[in-house]
Amino acid sequence: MDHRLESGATLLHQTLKRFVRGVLIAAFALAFSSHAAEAQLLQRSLVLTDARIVTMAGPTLEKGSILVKGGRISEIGAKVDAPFLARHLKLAGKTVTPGFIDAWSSLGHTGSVGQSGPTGDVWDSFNRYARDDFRQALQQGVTTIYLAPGGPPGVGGRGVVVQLRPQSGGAAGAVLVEDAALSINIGSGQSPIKRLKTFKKVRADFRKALDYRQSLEDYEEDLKEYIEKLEERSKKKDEAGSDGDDQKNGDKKNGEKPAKDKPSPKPDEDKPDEGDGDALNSGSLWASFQPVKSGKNGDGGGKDKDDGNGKDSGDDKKSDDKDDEDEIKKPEKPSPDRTSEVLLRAIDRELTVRIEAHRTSDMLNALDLAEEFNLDIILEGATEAYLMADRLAEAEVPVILGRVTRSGVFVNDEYRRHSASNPAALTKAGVRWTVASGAADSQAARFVGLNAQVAAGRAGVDWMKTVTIDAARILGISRRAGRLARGMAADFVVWSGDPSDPGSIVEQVYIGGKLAYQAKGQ
Amino acid sequence: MFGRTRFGGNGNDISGLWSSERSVERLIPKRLIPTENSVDCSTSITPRRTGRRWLVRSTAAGAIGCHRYGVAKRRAVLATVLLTCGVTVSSAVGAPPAKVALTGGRIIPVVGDEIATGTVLIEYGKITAVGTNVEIPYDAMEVDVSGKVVFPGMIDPHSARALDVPNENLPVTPFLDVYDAIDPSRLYLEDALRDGITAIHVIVANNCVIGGLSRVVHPIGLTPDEMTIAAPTALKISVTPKRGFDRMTQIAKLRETFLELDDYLDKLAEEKYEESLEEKDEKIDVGPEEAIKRGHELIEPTDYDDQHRNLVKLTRGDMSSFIYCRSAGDVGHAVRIAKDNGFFDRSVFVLGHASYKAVGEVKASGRPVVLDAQLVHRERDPLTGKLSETFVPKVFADAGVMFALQPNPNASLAERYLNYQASRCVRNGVSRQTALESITINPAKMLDLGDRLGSIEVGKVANVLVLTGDPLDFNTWVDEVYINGIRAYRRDDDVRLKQLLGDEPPEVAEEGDEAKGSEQEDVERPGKNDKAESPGKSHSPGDAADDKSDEKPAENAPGGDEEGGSVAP
Amino acid sequence: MMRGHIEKLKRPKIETSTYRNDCAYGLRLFDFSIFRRLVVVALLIGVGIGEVAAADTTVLVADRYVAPDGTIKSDILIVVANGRISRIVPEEPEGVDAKPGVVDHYPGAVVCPGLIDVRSAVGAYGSNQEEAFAIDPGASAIELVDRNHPVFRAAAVAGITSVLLMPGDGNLISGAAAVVKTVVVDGKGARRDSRTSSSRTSRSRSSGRRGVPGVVRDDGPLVFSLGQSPLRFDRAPTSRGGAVAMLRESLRKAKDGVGHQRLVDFVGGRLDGLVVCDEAMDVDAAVNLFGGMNLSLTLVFTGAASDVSAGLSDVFRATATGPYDYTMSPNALSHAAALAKSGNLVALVARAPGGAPDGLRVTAALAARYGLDASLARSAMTFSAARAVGVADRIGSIEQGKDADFVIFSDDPLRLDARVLAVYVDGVRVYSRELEETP
Amino acid sequence: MIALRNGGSARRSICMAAIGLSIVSTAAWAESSRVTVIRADRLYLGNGKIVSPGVLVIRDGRIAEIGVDTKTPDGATIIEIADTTVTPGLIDANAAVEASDLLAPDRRMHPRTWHDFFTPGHHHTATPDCCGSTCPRSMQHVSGTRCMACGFPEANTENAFAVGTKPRVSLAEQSSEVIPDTLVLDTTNLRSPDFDRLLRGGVTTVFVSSDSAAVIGARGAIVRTGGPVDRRVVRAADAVKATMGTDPSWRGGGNRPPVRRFVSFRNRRPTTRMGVTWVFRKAFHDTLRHRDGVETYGADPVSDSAIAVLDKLLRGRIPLRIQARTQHDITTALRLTAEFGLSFTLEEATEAYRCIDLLEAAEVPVVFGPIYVRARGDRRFSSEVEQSRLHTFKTLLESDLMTALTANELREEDGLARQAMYAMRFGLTRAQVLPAVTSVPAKIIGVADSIGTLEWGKRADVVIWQGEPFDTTSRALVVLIEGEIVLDRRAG
Repeated sequence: MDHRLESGATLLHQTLKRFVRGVLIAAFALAFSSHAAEAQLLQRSLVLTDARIVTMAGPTLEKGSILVKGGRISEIGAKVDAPFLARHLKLAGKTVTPGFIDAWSSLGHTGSVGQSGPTGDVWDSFNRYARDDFRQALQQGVTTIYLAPGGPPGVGGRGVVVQLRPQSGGAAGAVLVEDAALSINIGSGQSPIKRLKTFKKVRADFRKALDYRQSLEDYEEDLKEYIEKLEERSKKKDEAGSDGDDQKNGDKKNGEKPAKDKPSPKPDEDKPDEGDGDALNSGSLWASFQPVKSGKNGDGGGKDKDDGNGKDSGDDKKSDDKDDEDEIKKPEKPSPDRTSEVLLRAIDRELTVRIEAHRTSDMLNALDLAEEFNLDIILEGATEAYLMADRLAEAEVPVILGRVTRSGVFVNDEYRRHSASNPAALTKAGVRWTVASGAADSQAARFVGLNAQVAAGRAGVDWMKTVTIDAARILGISRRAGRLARGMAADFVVWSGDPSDPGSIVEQVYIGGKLAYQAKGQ
Repeated sequence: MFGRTRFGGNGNDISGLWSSERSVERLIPKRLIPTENSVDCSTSITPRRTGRRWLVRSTAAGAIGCHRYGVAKRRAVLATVLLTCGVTVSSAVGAPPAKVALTGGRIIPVVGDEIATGTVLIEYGKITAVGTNVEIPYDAMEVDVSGKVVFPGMIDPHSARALDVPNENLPVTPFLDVYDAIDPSRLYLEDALRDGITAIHVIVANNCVIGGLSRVVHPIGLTPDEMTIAAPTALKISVTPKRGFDRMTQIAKLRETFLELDDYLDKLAEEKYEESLEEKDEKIDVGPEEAIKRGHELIEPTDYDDQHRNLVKLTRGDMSSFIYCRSAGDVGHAVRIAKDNGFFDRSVFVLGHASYKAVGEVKASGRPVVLDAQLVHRERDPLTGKLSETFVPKVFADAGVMFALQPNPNASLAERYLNYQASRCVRNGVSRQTALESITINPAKMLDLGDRLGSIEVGKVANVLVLTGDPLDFNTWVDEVYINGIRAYRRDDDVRLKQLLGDEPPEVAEEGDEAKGSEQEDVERPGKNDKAESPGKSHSPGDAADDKSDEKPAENAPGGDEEGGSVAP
Repeated sequence: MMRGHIEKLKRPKIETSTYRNDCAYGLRLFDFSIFRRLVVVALLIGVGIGEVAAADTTVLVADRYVAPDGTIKSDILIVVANGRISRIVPEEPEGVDAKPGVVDHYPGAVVCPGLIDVRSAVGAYGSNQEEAFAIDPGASAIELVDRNHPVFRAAAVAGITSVLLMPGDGNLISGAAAVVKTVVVDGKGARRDSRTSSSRTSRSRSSGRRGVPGVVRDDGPLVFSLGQSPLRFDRAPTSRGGAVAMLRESLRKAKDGVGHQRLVDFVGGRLDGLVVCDEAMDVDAAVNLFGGMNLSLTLVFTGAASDVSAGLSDVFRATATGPYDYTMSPNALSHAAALAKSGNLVALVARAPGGAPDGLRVTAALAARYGLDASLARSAMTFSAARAVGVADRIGSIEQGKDADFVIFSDDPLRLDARVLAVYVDGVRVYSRELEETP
Repeated sequence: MIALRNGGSARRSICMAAIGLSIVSTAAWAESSRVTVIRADRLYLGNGKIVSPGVLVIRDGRIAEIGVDTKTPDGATIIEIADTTVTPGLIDANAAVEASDLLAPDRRMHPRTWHDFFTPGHHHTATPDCCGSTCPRSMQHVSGTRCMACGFPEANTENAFAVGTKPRVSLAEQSSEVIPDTLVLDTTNLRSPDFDRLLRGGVTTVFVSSDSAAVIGARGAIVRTGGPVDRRVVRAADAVKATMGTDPSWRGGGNRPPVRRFVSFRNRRPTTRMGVTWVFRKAFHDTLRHRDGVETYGADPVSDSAIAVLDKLLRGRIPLRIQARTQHDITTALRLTAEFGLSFTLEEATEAYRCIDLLEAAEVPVVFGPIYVRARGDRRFSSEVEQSRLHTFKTLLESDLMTALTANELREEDGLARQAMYAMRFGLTRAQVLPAVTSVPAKIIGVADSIGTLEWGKRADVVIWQGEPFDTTSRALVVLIEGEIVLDRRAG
């Protein structure tokens, strides 16, 4: 007994010891743990004091404080109540701003050469191990990007909004908004004629999507009818008992034959020569066109919806009439069209559509497209927007400008009429605009702030607003990024001085309340 | 043997052959243990192929003497062999003994402790005893290997070089099988044998979305059947974009493939249900949804079509996969896709050298990896402009990830040897044991052949090398290679090697030169006009045919997967 | 902003209304410094003794100005007469002896010397690349100038008042460059405010020897090129080795007095040079070729920080780098800083019109962000640039006796949101934002 | 194996001790002359002698003492690592050093001329991709396909980090076939990471030979691989290199103009071996005539500055090197040089095993290498490499010829050391191979009085190898040039 007691005591002792050690370790960990190792729960609250805070949500606080709790800003103001054990950061003389947003970026993009179409998700193309690139972007205060799919003209893939948050194992980047937008390029990389063709193709794609929806709806209806009929028949069957068996067999054969015969390439053997000859000689041209027309439009056939549908239903009825009433034709399910499914989401305004267009003609086309299919669009590029700023304002289309320093001399057709007065004209007309790196080069993303300075300088507006709250609003993430306010995620940048001043550097970047970047020697 | 059943109805044949022990026993007595040997030296059929490249391998084939079929052809070849180097073959032609004892050598078994002086006993193609005190049966052929090193046969974990063309143009080809493309006459195979590689995982190259089925082969044999150790082994998948694709397209394609598989299964289920009703002479009574639900249970393994059969197996976990990830960013996608579609637990990642950055992710996934043949990753620091070099295997070794090495066929010489690749690891700080494992037992485990290959242990298949020295010493030569307990290679009989080292009689040299020269024809040469002048050329129609077969891969080869048209002694 | 004749000065309220978008300047109006400046101007009016005719004199008053060393200093009053800076009165109003005809007052703004792009092809009519001979010292870039070229205007509006027009760098020796002003105040291409055209007669001191107006220097530095560009054409040389051998040979001959006069002058130290390099090894080659010859040379080299080696300043009087843009690596962007650190005089280039005209300021801002001292960055666009091409005696700084070329920025020119409010060339306002934007 | 492991840990501890010691001793450095003491298990002196264990004392960059147990002077830096071998710094007598770095730091260039503007993608500008290259099209790099812009994957493979591996990039001047007035040094990028790679392979001095694109090429240079850039050049203008065979007709730009350009200076001789021989003979013939005061005339005129060099060559004041691979080309070289009374050093010599007697009779020094089975890089485009043999070097070394081994453009991990490794595999001993990469090349390039062996008074270019040199598992740990540590891998 004694022995056991003693061992029990030792056990207790040991447990206690372990507990104490555990507590010590925990305290130690709390005190010294690096930002990466901190679990969300264990994360200490953080208090920033004495900083000049550019909130973007209201007036700039010349000497303000922020309390960060659980990755969010729980309090912001001239003074906050710091909880016990909170980590204090005294930032006298420093400026705190929201993280910059590159609203049209290719940072970390591994390039697009193929045409993935709307089924492509740009996140698949994001290199989470482009460490140096991310670090450089953070070094210039960029915390959030819209990753654009890029790619050849036409309907491209879907973009995502990415936060440059460090992840475990040297990776970085976390998706903030999945499926942020569908990207369409009708503006660049082509001759004017080809651009028109591309636009035609884009429009056809949307039409096709509508057709697909129609065929799906038709199918749903037919299916309902079909199931009703089945139920009817089973009722009948219950009533009739087993006397219809022979008939059924016969019906089956009758019913099957046409179905099998239709797709078979060889018709009846009765008229072999003429038919074949016809198909070969006169039909060869048609043969090459035919499948495109009917095959892609599902069961309906043809673009004239009314006609096709009418015909179809007529056929159904006829066959119903001809066959025995017991024979029920199963409606054929249209084969899934994943491209159209995505486009339908755009038509339903579940997905924003971003259209890259530079020339006025292309922008007008983009506006037409939006009107025709009731799309929620954002214009990218918009090099010549100053020529039609009023029209854009009227359509309430936001604009994301790309690179604003261009020479206009050695450039492609679409940039030839580049003008420095573009931002000013947009501002004047009341178009919502922001400026981004333009996705042309993944390296450019980090200088979105400088690009904004140039653009905003020309327009005479506050540059920081364009790359924070304006960009966030256009991206639809203004509830999560772009300003410093209570309840917002704690994404902010600590600058050594005024961010406009070329001499000031980024000292620290916090994303979600965690340190994402720290300048060397800080 | 397997050829006709690949797509056919009997699904059991495909997986059963290699996974069960039974099949091995079936293989060995029938194929590799000859009951009679009747090589007719006097037969003088005009050979179909008159390449010098046949010499070594044919010798081996003769030694193994598989006589189930194709006798005439093989006789023809053997006749050629005998004509060109009669002496060589006659020593090897005699019936190989069923029992071999390698005595007096230093044994490096890879698994288990090294034996300074010991004996390896091979009986009927299997290792039956390893140790210092091994009783040698009276009927065993005793081979004195004292002063030499006995080492397990090395394994090339990922190679497309035995294929005539490494990749299909179509992106999604799960229905293909490398069986149809393995070219037993590839010089690569001869080189592999000479370098001590006894098992090659032949798999389509990386330029695909979903490639075909792979198989593990010996470097010897006249047909893919003879060569096969295990098949089908794995399905090749690439997360890294195929030529002309970008990552978005590649992964969208992968995703769509598996979505389409679901659609197909639903459709199949519905059809099956309807069929079953038809059999019962009943009319359809439920809507499609219900029909699909009921139909799924009715599907039998034979019902899948060629397009989908292997994908179904993959997603059900009945087949392993080799997933290629060139850069670090690809690893995450590979893991996600594999997990989403249920084949993660049997996947192996084939990594490019830049992927070392994702070592954390790889480690977390717990899956083994096949490393790039290029072991050093170079990149430039954007800030300082300094070039930095990372020795990739060290990173994985430090993280404790199981890895296998590949030989680098593009290197000028040394990196073509798998054991040299391992010795580079040691030089850069990987432990010797890890390095040795990465060329033997690790690849065996990845191929689910860990119980049969990759080490010298009792019960394992007798793929054994006799080396002149330590495997990690560059001066070491492969003296003898035993495959399934039968001597497949002897350095003393290696005519091509002798020729390169200047030990050959002059006539043979000229002919050998020509064979080598023709190998290089695939390369466009500005100085081609001089070619006709080079002495000692004789063009026979047979040669021309040979050359053609080698021209193809060079065009289509990804990653320089061209024919290694040279002896890498 | 306030402009016009002195009477208008008495109505300070005009000033507030001109800055519609920027209330900060409105607040500044009640600053003490403004008040003081008004006093200064008032004193001027009262005390002024006219040496020069009133109509020919302009007085520029601003809150801040860019000093020759690149720092921004406060309070300046510049008296311009005859297209030159005749007096500068930074602090006290005493001693101002000019009776101004025009007083331009820019409260809150920064007066900067006109920016200089020392590697450009602005105004070149047609190709500037002669392909026939790799050694072509006889060519003159001044012959290329088309004074009516629209890109001149674009450059001027961006604040670039002078450019070095360079012959193409595709020859080992491409000929003489020229420094021209982007606006000619008395020639055909001049644009000026309505008031100036009526109120004064301008001198034509900018006219060059060849009768091309607006020329600062027409027989400019001799341009050498050691990069890969000279190797592209269907002629010798095709390799670096050949290039260096050819250059060495012609320099040797020139020392003996054989060859084109310009080259002989260059070797004799009577003409300065400009060496264009692509890579660090080209710079090494240049040092080997020209080192120890005691020449006046400027290096044009857009390299990376890691390429910079010590001792460059022994051979080259200045190094021009740029243009920088958003896509360059940090290593490349720190080049200017590294050069400055190792004791070189750094000039920045925009390479207009290939690069955007405001690229010069973007380049400077990027260089500043990557370690170049802000004052050096400002100087690199102005005074250092002028020194790099041997025209520092005429342009590049606000000093007495120099050409009255100014850019008025709404703020520090390194702040990219600062706007160009006005541009003066030879004392004439050739661009005014306010006038242009409010028709 | 176990022994090795223990050795490793022991080495590490000694390493630490050595580092500690060196820290202590640095204080006394500046006062007196700089002394470094290296203690190693073996000293291979390069002249056949071995001291084991040995001590090497370096004073002021020169070798001051070699002994078994020498007293350590006060304040000396001591380098003592367990299980090491000390050899002279290796010398590569025919190294190809890349002209410009393929992994060049990216810098965005604006289009310089209209020409550039219309050929976008001309500059290698993008950030290094996973493929490691900095090609503008690196995004489109696909494993297995050759990028037209940068030559990926060639640019990336381990053996292709050198000159000529980018096909069609000309290093030799292509406007003439006789260019002995140009210098290889001018095309050599002294900042090239190639030099770092050479250093890592234990090579301390290289002779950089001209590209083979001209019949009579540029003058080579002798360069050190480490130390400050401005102190690397040992001899700026050394031997002239001539080339026999087909290389002058297709290397560089090739002597046939590209399509659609009928009038081009590329339309010229040689395109055959006849042409090569003609150009060679004409050049020297012209020189001799020039000496007699007769002006040069006719086809393929030679410039005056070239003639000045050729004249010195004929007078034996400048050494000549000839690259010849096939037996035919070697005999041609022998014939031509006999005609003009020239002596020369043979480069490459792929088929030398076929004409040993001839070479022995002419007493031609040979710089042989690299050893390969299947040529990679640019060499594989040549028809002259088909009959290479692995025993050629052995045959040469066992003959009476003075033979050095070179790795030429191969920079795989350990370059020249690897070539030595090959030589050992193909039948030679370490004792035979070591002089072929140290003292013999020093003699051939004429620097034997200052480097090549470890002897008193010579320049202290020293390599400390882990274990034995030229083993697979060993590598150069510390390299000193003139007694200064330029490579230090003791830490790992």
